[in-house]
Amino acid sequence: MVLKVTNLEKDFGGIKAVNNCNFEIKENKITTLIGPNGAGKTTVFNLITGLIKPDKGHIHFRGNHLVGLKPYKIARLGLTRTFQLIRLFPKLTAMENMLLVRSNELERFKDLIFNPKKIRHEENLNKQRCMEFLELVGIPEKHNFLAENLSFGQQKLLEIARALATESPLILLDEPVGGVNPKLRDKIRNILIKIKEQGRTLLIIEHDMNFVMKISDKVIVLDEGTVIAEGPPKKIQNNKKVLDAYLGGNKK
Amino acid sequence: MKRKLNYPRIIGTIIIIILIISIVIGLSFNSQTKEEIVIGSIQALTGETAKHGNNVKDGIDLAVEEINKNGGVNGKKIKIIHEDENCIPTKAVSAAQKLINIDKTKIILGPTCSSSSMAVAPVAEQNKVIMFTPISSVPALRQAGDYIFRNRVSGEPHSIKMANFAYNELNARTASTLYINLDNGISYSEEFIKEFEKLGGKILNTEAYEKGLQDFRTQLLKIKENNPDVIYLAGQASQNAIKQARELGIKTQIIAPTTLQEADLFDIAGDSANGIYYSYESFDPNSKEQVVSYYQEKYKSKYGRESEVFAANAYDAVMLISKALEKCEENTDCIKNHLYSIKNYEGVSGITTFDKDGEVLKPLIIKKTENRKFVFHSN
Amino acid sequence: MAFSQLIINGLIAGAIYALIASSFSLIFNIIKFMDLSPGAIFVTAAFSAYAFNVLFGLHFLIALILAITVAVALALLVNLIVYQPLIKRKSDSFTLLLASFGVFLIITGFILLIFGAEVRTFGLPITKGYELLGFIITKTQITLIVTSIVVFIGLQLFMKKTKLGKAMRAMADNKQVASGIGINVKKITNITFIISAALAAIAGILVGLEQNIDHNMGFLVILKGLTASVIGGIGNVPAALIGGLIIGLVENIGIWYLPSGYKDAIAFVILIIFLIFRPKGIFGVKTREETSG
Amino acid sequence: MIEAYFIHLLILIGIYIILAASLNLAMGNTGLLNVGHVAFYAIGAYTSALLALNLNIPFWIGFLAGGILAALFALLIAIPTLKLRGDYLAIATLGLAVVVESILRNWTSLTRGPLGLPGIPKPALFGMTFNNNSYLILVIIFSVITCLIIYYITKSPFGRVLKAIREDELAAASLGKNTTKYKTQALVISAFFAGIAGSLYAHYINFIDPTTFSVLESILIISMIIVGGLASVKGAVIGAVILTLLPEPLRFLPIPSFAIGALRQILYALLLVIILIKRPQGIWGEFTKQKENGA
Repeated sequence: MVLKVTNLEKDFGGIKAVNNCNFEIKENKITTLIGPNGAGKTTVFNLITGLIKPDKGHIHFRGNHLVGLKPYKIARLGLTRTFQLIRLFPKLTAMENMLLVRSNELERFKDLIFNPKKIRHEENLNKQRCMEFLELVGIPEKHNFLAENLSFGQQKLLEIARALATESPLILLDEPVGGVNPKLRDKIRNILIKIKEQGRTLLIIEHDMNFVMKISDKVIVLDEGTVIAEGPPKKIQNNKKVLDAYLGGNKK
Repeated sequence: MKRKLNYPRIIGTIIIIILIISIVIGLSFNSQTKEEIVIGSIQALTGETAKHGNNVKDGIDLAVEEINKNGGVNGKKIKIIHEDENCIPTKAVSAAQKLINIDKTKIILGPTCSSSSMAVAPVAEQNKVIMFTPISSVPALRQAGDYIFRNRVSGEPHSIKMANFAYNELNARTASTLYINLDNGISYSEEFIKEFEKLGGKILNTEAYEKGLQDFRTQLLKIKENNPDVIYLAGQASQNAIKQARELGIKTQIIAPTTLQEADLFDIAGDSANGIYYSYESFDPNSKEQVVSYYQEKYKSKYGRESEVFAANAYDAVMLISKALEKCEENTDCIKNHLYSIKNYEGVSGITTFDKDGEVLKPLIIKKTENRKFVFHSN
Repeated sequence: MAFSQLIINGLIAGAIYALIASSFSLIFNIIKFMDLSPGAIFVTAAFSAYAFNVLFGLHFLIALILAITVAVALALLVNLIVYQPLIKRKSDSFTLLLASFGVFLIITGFILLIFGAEVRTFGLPITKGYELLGFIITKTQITLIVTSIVVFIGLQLFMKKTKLGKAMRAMADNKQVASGIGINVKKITNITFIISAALAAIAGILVGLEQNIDHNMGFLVILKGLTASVIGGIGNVPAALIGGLIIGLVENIGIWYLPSGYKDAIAFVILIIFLIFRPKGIFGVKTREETSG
Repeated sequence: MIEAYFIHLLILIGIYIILAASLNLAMGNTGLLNVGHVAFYAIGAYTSALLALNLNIPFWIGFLAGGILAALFALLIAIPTLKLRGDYLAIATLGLAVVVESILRNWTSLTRGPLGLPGIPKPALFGMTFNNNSYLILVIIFSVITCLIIYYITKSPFGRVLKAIREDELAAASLGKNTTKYKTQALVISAFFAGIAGSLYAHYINFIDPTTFSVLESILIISMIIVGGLASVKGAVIGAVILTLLPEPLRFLPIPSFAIGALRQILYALLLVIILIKRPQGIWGEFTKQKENGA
């Protein structure tokens, strides 16, 4: 078990965005979080990554309590996320965008003075490692391009490559194929599966149903902030409660 | 990846080349033709002290025009080059370096602002160039070097004369000072306090005002609270203080050093500026002496307004230097010694004598403002 | 007796800062950048009023109107040539701040070129101020304070009641939404510049009457105006006027105790304290809540 | 000897290069809109001058003390001001520059206020005092070292984080960067070099007073990196050269003397506005890389 969320709750001015939400993520598996718009999916991501604090509930990640930790402390524990709206650094090159997630210890100012050789050496190692990830996502030739000069698709791939570059075991992907053409969607799916095979655990928010069904080992359905169903994709597909949630059936 | 011809970088380099070429062209144009004596002048032509800088420039131009009209010095015309320093020492030093090294001038008139004079003095001294300022009053200039002269009486004698006048003539026993927060204001105020307390008087408060300030009300209020017998108002741009004092109903007798007499005093302060006693170098714009009235006419015809003391000082400075040039051509050591030897020169700005530090000793008189006129009062 | 005079001194200085602050925050409200050019408009208006009245000998009221038109025309010109191209290119507000400083230097440079460095004055007769309830205040000083109060009330009513005022506030809140519901953004921006320039011009002329005019006085005045609008509440134009009065008072009371050399420093220390602890200012309310209320 | 005039200009350019390059580290690289850079310049100058005049500490220790004190002042003001953003940081630092200048002007017991500090000794080494030519060499060494260090910093991982903070501080924070610490370090390093420039200026002109360190000086340095190009050391150097040389040719043109001052101010401001409108990334701006890389 990598991540365990127990009776999580978050109230935004009277509206319960997340209400008594419980789920677990298995090691080395792809789990997707689905649900109609406003079901609280991104809020759950924000709660896990510490951007916002929950009113109630606990989040355990490999034995650590995440609630109350600052975002950059959670990131250092090995949990990284991508953003719905791509948060790359526009005027930095693709390589620089990736190196930024890796070189935390190299970036101290005192290292610059006391051990410049160590920095140059580790920088090269980082660069090689990042090239591998760029090759994995298929855009190695763009490493020197400014992020803002990449196409939308290439930026999506770079965002994934950057998440990989953190070497963190658990990656949270917020709509990795949102607004992407079908050819690229399949390409991203293969990449994500390859990443899982390399030992990573993925938690994905996505709307595209056939993408979800093809890629997920387990699907969790969220509606009005609570988990209404979870299990393998086939079981979820014809679960009555899930259809009601999506089709807006009889609201209690 | 081949670097494309980068259009903006070319503009950058072109701008730099243009700048350098224009400086070099400037140099060539500037070469000194044999029959001319070049004199440099560094004045504050912009910024808050621009008014005084331009006054000095007018005095210099008037004198140079006159000398050139009757044949220049030993047949050589004087060419004056004005540079602006805007009261910023770095600019003054750049101007001095240009005047000394490019225009090859041996004499620099100015600078106007004391901070600039302090910065230029070492440069002039090092290059054995005469620096003659008709206006900077910073006391430290006295020890700035052998080639450094000034024909403006520094703060000390003015304040001593006014302190005595206040204590003995006006029987004032308590006083307050309101001075401009610049070197001249500070030295006027300190010297006045030293002398007044030596005579047995008591100083109630000392208030400073910043250069360029227009609102003196709160400082005046502090002084009004203490109700001194006399207020010593020291520093240029003080007309508004007098106006606001009268507006605040302050009837205390105001006394001042030479900075009071500015052409626009009555335009700004109107009748409220009447009845003020102040010390002045013996330059009396409407004195009957031939040399002064002749100068005043020429000044008025050329500039349409009465000359002030700094313009008169500048005029004298040029005249003194032209006499020295007549004797020594451009040998600055000879000019230096000549200037030191000047005794009782009948200058427009008063009878001038130089002491061993290049400071000027001029007799001071007490004047009074009466129905919008600057009137002689006593010696 | 001294204390009431101190308050009046503060109000007189505060009235000047208040007028300039209102001119400053009007522009900030619409185009969200700190525009230093009202300082130059302030000086231009004072000098043109001086030129029309004293040099050309026109009646003071005509000179006043002509000076305001000159100031407004200059402000519109600046908006057209300098600010609109920058806004079109979506340059950040700091670039606009720097451009407005460049404009300030150019305008004051030209004034120096035309009028020279002499200090000018309208030459009004100097009379002892009226003596009432323990303090002394002159006619022009009264007009100054009254004008700033009138402008304060006027702006309050204008922004709340008139159609134009509401449109301005809508634009201040969210330009896209405003243009969405049919507000002609270009027209409103120009009108804002006109009102802002007029206010700066009035401030300049009144100061010209009260003290005297020189080409240097604009820079410190606009910095104080900026401080006032931050303290009052940058999103809220009438509040800027109150900010101005506060600075005037605190400065004058401050130098009663501290050496008067620290006058400007006092205003900027207040600015820094507000920026750190209460950037919204005293009355500043997030413009979103204000309009959606 | 004409070259003395050029040497003087080159020395000024050298000092302004250090100021522009150091400001570029904070403003161009990290996006800190610091309009109070002149305050660090002033502290460096006054520290070095006062140490030399009162305790006759030689320049070689004075300039370091100047840099360190300026850096400490930067650390002091960083904590409260660095949480401000954009324009608010700009006017807060502008306010700071005014406050520092008025302290210099009014704390007469320490700084002699407007009387300034005359007679600051020129640096000396083994009996040889640095004068014009030799001073130029000293300034060149200092400015080259400063540019190399700042270039090295901007190219290092540390510099990369600064650029990330400039681009999107929130995103940088979510990647685990303690942005306040990095911004403070950027400001402190930038202040250190500005302090050294102040000391170099004081020991060259041998006289300093509050008027030299007015807010307008800050705006001049900012214009240098805007004209030269934000976020590039080469840009800062070009900007410094152009804006220092710009007013010089005016001296040689036959303009009526009363107009010289006004024209100089108009010309300099006009160039700034034109560059802002026509070429926001400045003549040597780093953003030009964008065109090279974009296929």
